[in-house]
Amino acid sequence: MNHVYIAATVTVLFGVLVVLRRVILGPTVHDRILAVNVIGTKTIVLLALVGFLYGRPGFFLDIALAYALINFIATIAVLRYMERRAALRSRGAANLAEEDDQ
Amino acid sequence: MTVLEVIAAVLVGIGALVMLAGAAGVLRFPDVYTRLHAAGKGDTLGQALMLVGLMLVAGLTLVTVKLVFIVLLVLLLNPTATHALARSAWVVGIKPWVRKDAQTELPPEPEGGSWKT
Amino acid sequence: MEDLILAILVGLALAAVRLKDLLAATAVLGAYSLMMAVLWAWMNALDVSFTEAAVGAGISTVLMLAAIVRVGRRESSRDRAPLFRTSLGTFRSRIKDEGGRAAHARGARFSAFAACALVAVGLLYGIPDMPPVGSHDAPALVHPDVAQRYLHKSPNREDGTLGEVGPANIITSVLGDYRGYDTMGETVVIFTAALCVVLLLRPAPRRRSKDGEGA
Amino acid sequence: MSHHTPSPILRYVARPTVPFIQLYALYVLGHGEDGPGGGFQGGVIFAASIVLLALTEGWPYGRGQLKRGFTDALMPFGCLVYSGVGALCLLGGGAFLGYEALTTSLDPHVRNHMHHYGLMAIEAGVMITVTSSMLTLFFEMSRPEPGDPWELDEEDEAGGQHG
Repeated sequence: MNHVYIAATVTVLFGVLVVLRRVILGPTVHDRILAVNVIGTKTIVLLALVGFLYGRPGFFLDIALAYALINFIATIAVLRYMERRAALRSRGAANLAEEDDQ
Repeated sequence: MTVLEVIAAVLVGIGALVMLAGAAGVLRFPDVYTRLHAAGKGDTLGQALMLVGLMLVAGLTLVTVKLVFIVLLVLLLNPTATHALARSAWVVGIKPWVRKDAQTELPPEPEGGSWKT
Repeated sequence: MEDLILAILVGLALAAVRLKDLLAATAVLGAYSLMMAVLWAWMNALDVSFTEAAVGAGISTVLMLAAIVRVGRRESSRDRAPLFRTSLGTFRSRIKDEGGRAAHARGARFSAFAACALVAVGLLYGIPDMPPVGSHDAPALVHPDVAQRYLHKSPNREDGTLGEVGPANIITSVLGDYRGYDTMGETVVIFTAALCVVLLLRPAPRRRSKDGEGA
Repeated sequence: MSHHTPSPILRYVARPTVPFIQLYALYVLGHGEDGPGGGFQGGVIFAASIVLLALTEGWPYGRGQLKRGFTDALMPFGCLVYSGVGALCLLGGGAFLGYEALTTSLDPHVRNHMHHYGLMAIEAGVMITVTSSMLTLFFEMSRPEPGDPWELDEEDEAGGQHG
């Protein structure tokens, strides 16, 4: 069974490496957030796999559970921030508007 | 290896491949909205498959309970995050990708934002 | 395996430094923490991994966002005058810059670079003296009053013999008991940080005459 | 649909999730003796849950439910719990934070239990301080500007979906 875990871990890590390209390339912030979110999901699986690999999954799953929650909150925080910016711009709030232009 | 372990190994393997396919989609698709499809579906399904496979290995223990919690939580939160991402992209004004020869009309601009490619 | 994780970490770190958009950089740092936690878990440092998960990926992302709300989203190009690479665009902007602004930024960047390089050299110089990871004759592990005592004397044994502290998680015993003073200091430090933010950012309380709390 | 308010889907998902996160934070606090976790991690997760609530429900909710004075008072209160346990140990005739001094019994098992309770108490103190400090940091740093749509006020509520 350990071979399966190791193979799956390497596969998922390779997936992270692939998504990493999207994090670096962008082009928009949403692409990056999306990629980071994907990496977060993969991290949950990675932690579970490593836990089973080490033969004591209980503790590792605690961390994975925390991740599932935290990853969501971080994503939502970034998104709410961006929506707030867009709303501010549409209302013509002068103090923030000009910074968002490329 | 018992039969259960073989099934678990198959599930974990399929899950890993699905996640990899999702990752490839995130890299290869043309714009945010299409990439969201790859990420939202591929990852959610992939992790569910893999963790269900791990459940089979763990048997009826506290570990399985934790795994069930994680799977349910991700099944709930991941699509929500994907939805929020798509909505935020729309609100900020990211233009959906259309094929060059397509006759599709773009939907009207969201209020307050201008199309940005 | 560690090599793969480390490669991902280096990639993320470079991306975070290169990005001009602070918002994107924050997201990238979140991913960095995620991978860092996997690395800690891989090294069996579960408590560290947990802290990295909760603090690095969650709260610090949120707090950095809150800071970006205050300072604005783009790093200004003036702060990024290149150190070695010169392109036409930056050249133009330097001409446009009246006074010695760009030169000043260059100087600041150079001194920052020099400081970082100095620290890096010092750290690299120290590395050969350190025992390898997981070494069994590392000084902290061999010393009878440090790791040996924590490992062998602190937890309660399954056969009923009582340890010095009790909990199965030795890290909790170290934090709460052997190093209890330090943890108290840490708690006070967190309190102090929040207090400073309150003192700096909270507007002075208004008189009650208007609508209650001044938001 | 006004896009100044968060999406209703987000709100309906986040709302039932928050108590679950808080329960999990308490689990992390209590579980710190056997596995990874403890006051610091639990406190951060608890704070994150309230931040999620503030992000999806808007500021009056986060503020109305959570008085500023309350978090302000909790910050030093956590430190006080920590050092108070230490001081109690001093009163019991032991060393500062020497939890055995909390009991007069000489039975080693009772003394060992006192250790346990002392550790729990200080972890709870750490959690209180960490939670309230993180919330204060977040709320103070991202206080809504005047005219900020993040303040979900009545007009936004009426224009958007029902709350």
